[in-house]
Amino acid sequence: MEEYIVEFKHLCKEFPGVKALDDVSFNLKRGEVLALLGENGAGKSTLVKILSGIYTKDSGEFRLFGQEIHNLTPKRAQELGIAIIHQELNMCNHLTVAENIFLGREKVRFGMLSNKEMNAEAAKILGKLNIDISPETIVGELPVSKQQMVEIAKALSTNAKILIMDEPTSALTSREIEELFSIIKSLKKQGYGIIYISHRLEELEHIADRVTILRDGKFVTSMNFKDTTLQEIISHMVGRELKEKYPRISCPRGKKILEVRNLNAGKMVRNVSFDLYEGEIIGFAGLVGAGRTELTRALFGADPIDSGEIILDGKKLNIKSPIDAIKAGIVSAPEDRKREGLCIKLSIRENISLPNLDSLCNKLGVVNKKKEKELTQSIAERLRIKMPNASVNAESLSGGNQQKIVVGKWLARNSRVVIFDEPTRGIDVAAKVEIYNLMNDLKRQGIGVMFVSSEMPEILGISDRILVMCEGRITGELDINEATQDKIMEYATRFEKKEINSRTA
Amino acid sequence: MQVKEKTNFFKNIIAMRGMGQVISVSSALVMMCIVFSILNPNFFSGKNISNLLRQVVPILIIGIGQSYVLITGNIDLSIGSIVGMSCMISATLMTRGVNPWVSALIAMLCCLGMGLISGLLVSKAKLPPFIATLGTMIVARGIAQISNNNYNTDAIGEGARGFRNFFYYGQTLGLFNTVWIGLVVFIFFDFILSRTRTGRHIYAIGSNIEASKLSGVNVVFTTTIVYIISSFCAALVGLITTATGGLGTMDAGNGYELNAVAASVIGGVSTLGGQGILLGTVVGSFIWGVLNNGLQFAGAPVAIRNIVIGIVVVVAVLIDIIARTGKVKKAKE
Amino acid sequence: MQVKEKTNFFKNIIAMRGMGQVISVSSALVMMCIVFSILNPNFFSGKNISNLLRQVVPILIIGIGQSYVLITGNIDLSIGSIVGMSCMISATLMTRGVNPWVSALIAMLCCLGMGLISGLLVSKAKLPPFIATLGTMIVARGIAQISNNNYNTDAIGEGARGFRNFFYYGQTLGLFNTVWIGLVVFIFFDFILSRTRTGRHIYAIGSNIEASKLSGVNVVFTTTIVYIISSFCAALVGLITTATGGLGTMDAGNGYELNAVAASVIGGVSTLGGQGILLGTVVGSFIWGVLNNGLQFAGAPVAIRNIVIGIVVVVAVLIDIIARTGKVKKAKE
Amino acid sequence: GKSETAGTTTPTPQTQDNTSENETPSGGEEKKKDYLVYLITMDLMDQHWASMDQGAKAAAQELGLNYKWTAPTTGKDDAAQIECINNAVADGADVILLASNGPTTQVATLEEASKAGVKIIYVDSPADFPAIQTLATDNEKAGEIAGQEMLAALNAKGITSGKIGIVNVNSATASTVAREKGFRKAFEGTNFEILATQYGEGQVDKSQQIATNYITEGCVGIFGANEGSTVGVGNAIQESGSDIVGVGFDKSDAVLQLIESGALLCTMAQNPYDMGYQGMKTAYAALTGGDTGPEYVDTGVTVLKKN
Ligand SMILES: Nc1ncnc2c1ncn2[C@@H]1O[C@H](COP(=O)(O)OP(=O)(O)OP(=O)(O)O)[C@@H](O)[C@H]1O
Ligand SMILES: Nc1ncnc2c1ncn2[C@@H]1O[C@H](COP(=O)(O)OP(=O)(O)OP(=O)(O)O)[C@@H](O)[C@H]1O
Ligand SMILES: [Mg+2]
Ligand SMILES: [Mg+2]
Repeated sequence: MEEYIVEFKHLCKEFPGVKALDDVSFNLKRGEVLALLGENGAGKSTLVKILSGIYTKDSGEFRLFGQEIHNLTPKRAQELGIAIIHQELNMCNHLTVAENIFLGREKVRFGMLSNKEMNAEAAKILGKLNIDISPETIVGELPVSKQQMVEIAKALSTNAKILIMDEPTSALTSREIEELFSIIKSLKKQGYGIIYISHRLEELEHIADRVTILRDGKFVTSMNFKDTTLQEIISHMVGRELKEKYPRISCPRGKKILEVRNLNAGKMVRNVSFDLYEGEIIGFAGLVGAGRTELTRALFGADPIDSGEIILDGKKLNIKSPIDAIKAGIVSAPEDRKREGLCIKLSIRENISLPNLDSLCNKLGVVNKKKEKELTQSIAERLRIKMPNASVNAESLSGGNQQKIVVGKWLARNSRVVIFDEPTRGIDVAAKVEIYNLMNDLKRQGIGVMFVSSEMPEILGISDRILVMCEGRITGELDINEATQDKIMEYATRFEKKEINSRTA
Repeated sequence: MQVKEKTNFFKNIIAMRGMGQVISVSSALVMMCIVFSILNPNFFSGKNISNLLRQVVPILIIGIGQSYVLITGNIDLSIGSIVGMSCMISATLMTRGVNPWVSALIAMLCCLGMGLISGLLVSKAKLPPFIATLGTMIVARGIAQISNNNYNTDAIGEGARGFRNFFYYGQTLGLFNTVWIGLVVFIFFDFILSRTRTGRHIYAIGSNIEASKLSGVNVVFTTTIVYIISSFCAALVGLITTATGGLGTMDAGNGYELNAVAASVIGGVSTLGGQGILLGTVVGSFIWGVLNNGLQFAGAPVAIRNIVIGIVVVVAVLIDIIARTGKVKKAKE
Repeated sequence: MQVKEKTNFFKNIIAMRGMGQVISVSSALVMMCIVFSILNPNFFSGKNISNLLRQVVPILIIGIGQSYVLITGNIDLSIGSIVGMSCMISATLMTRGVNPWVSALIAMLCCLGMGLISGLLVSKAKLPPFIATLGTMIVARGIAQISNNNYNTDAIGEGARGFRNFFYYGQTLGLFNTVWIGLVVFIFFDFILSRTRTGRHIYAIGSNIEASKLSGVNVVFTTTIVYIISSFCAALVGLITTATGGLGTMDAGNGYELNAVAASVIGGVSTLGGQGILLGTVVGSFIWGVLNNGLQFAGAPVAIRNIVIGIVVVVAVLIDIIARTGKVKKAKE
Repeated sequence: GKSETAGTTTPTPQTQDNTSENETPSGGEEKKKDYLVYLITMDLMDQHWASMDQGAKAAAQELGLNYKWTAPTTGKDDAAQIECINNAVADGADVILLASNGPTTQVATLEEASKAGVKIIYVDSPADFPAIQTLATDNEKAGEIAGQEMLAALNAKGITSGKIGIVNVNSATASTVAREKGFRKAFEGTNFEILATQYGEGQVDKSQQIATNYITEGCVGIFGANEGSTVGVGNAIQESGSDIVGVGFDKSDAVLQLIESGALLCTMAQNPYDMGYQGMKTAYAALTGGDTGPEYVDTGVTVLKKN
């Protein structure tokens, strides 16, 4: 028998109305990377939350390093050597990077916090991970991707023996992902056991030793990665064959919908010009902090525009707020669902109907509940949102299903341009395909689609044209036929020369 | 079939969001009523019930205003002072011979103006609501004071008899007019909050202001409206106060802002925004009203009265929490 | 080199977290002082300054307590009543012949007990802080009332002279003892908040309670401690009140809870938690204290005084927001 | 002299048995109808009201009447006091002893009560509605007396001009506003400058701060309009060690000590205990058809000075 450091037997966990885990048995060896896979809501996060003491199991057995464990708390789990990087960011936004990293185990000398020491150590940890952030930066001021890296740094700094990563790469770009993989490889060599959860199946070949697959809270199979194929994994996950991972359709290019001329907005959108035609999806590629999100925010009226023109269907727009943009027909699904996308305390129905109330209300502003129910129902079906019913809080859905709501709420409108900012972040393969199909649908209807993504394969797989951004400028345009990952990377790293910077300074 | 539909109807009501707390707090209310009527049977006399209803209405109305503000995730500390302002302005005008109804209208408009200022300070100038409304609270009290040159007004007199009957002393269909006013205010604002677009926007802002903005909600407008509504409710209570006392007093409404928060929160409105229903606020204001009325009837020694009130307020909300924790435990088994 | 280090030192202070608001609000304070001393030169007399300092201390101390609570994202409404409780219990015991210091100690312990209850209600029973402390607020006021059987106490008399000198009348090194007490309280609690683990955890809880829990922060313990600290501060002010008046009054501290919030929020402590420094609270309490003192010296008509206070409070915070918006604009260019 | 005055003013309650009026059935055995008398005061906090309650309670026990004391729990509040009256009527009160918040506020409510057959007696502050009897202090007159006392003391010291400060409760309390009015009247035609009134909400520490500021401004005399204000004024004068003339209202142990020590010149002592006691006797007379006496009883003020 092999030596397991984590052993689960017949684990069950139920939430009101949902059996999140149903008789799951699973284990982890020293020095291996176990990929835990499954569709949205399969129970992956629930499983690792039990392992890290956040949830308590309803029944079943659970051993760590051969020892039976009862009454695990987060603190106890940490002491036992378990570190977890959560799917949802869990940072104290008002504290600095170093303060977050050492939260709960601050270094103290004579009863006083030794900030210098902690800052130095944090800098060391960040340095090891090649993360270019000052330990004294306030976390709330960092972009999501940087926050994610801090979270990783925090987990690694606990000297854990078991490391759990719940979709660590969903907010990262290629370069950072590579850094992360080399770290994972070295940790593996040092004998760490790593549980790795991700919906980006392409990543697995770089790191995974074994895969364990869950479906609807049940254990499906566990196998060595070498002995299987992606195709097989996917069919185990979704329980059926998935035809195509990137279903591309071709439409004739129609007339020009959107024309952006010399747009400037803040520091991160500089002189941006591009056109968007009927029947196409434009992909926006770039490294993190390239300014893609800022561009979408400026177009959507969420950030003020300094200069430049936005012309929709030949008419010059004056967009001052999202309300103007939505009225004109430009809508946007933002990247950070918790912060910008969802009202988590409201029901799924209320979230979906929020931007559509104008069409759901009569002249007096009274909501037509019947219409609202129908709308929610049709969108939930179209996106296959997995939910007990539409009246539950958006909070109780799994991450992927939450993302579907963020996208889904815009589908009922006759918009001209739909902006998707990282729409597939944290979504399982099958759901991704649904989102791609959705974009294709829009494309077919003659609606312009802007698709911001940091995942090269999907950008290459779905877009008709790719614009690459770097430091707020568009540094290159690639037709899909000529685009490759290398070419994108080349444009994405066209930083302005240093002497220009020093001259302007 | 008929029966089944009925059960479904009740099930639906129970399943309504926010109803859980309303039900458990209502049970606390019922318990209180039982205890009080054992202590003094007069408590359940028709006369007292009718009295009690009338006494609860002012708290209920300001509670509704405060609930609106709380649901957007803000707070309105100026409520009490606006009551005073409405009371003083209307009474001053009446004693100077202005028609009572015109006086009431002018007072109302001034108060809505204060609400507008609070709203803009919070939504436009982005002041923390605590500071913005602390400011308008102090200013509104100041306005109440200068209205009649730092004196309470004289009696508003015979000319205002119709006004006083309408707002306090008169009865319609066996109930005091005040009670009808409370009922209309509740039904109207409950409808707005639960059935209309503005209501949805109010919940959305309280739940996630950023997401609401990005969904096309006009946050500045909605937030301002909410403060105006809260001022409207306070001004209405101010008019009731004028009618009740028959004169303007400068310290009318003093401290009501906290009573309003209490009524709201006891009934399940969260001070963090996004949660709660007005029915809860109604139950919350009854808890408050019954406590004050009941303790007098019970002849409780004055000295321990406050202690009892404090404990009951806490216990009423605790019952809900225990009920819910119990539910979670049951679900686990 | 020397010069450069100095500049760096100042730069560091300015760059300190939360310092921005402290600086802009301080400038509002300076402006106020200038206006007041133009209106009445007596305002800047040595005698008044020394007086003013002593008058600010109680607000400063309760402000510090409230700031602790606000930084964890909660609120303490019971502060004012705890002041009353501390005042009444200590004075009652003294008039019954108990040694003044022992009386003070007993009063302090009772108040810490109330703080413990508030803390547990919030952290353990998970009551909304508004309700939990509204409950303890009312109960504590009730306790103040029954302490001496619903009477204010008699004078605490000659035996308590040392006690009164220590807390109010005495001077040390040319400053009133009260001022020294305030200084010690500020230094001590500022140290705790900015330099110790508990302080760090207080900020973390206010910033993200879930993340704090997951990082192994003992949320129940820390939250409870914070309420106990706030009660400690209130109890201390209660003792100062006893020493000041020389008797126990049942309504001592009435309304102080909002003053404490005002002092905190003016100085940059967020009611949403996670933000603020105690130096800000100090400046905030000076704004409050100087306003009240200065307006009396300016001989401002009572009627418009409240309007002035309200506007100044709002403007003081507006200055900060404008300063920051200006900064943002500059950064963009 | 001190102990004598203090004895009458701060009634020492016999704590064993007077707390429960449930024991009154023993009085009911005398085959009297079970009468219920309510005392409704402005608030619960002031010692003044507590003394009144003591007086009323003592008389009720002597006479075998059922008796309840109530007032707004939250502080002085007109609407809340009206509720108290309505509740008392609903509870079946036969007589209400009322310390009315204002002269006109309660009139309409009292009309209703009176229609329901409830008899009204005013204690401390009357309303503009006919009642069986009013037992009160003439506040304006008392305030004028206070002013005259201060003026005399200043003149005796040879001071004929200077600033004078007033510490009042707030501008909405009719009784203390009347006292202030009377006080100002006494200074009409003199060379003294009376500064803008300051309000200390009747709280000792606030009032004391205000008085301290007055002293810094160079006042020669300070007037406190109620007990809390007076203690604050006395403490501030005592601390300053100067010979500023302090005059106040109400008597309590603390006020008397300040007079003893010379910090205060004098205080205008009211008689709340008598108001309660005599008011209850009148109530009994009205219920049993006895003689209710004159319509207005000035319970008067006594000027208490250091002997
Ligand atoms: N706190 C909770 N309350 C109620 N239901 C929950 C809760 N947490 C999870 N669930 C439910 O449990 C199921 C499993 O959720 P879980 O988060 O483990 O999925 P997942 O596999 O991590 O999905 P994803 O890939 O989308 O993150 C889902 O149906 C979800 O709705
Ligand atoms: N150097 C930096 N330091 C701090 N914050 C930065 C920096 N560069 C960018 N940001 C912030 O990062 C956030 C995300 O970056 P941005 O949206 O510009 O990049 P993006 O191309 O959309 O990247 P992503 O892949 O994360 O969506 C923005 O809020 C931006 O203000
Ligand atoms: Mg998950
Ligand atoms: Mg982005």
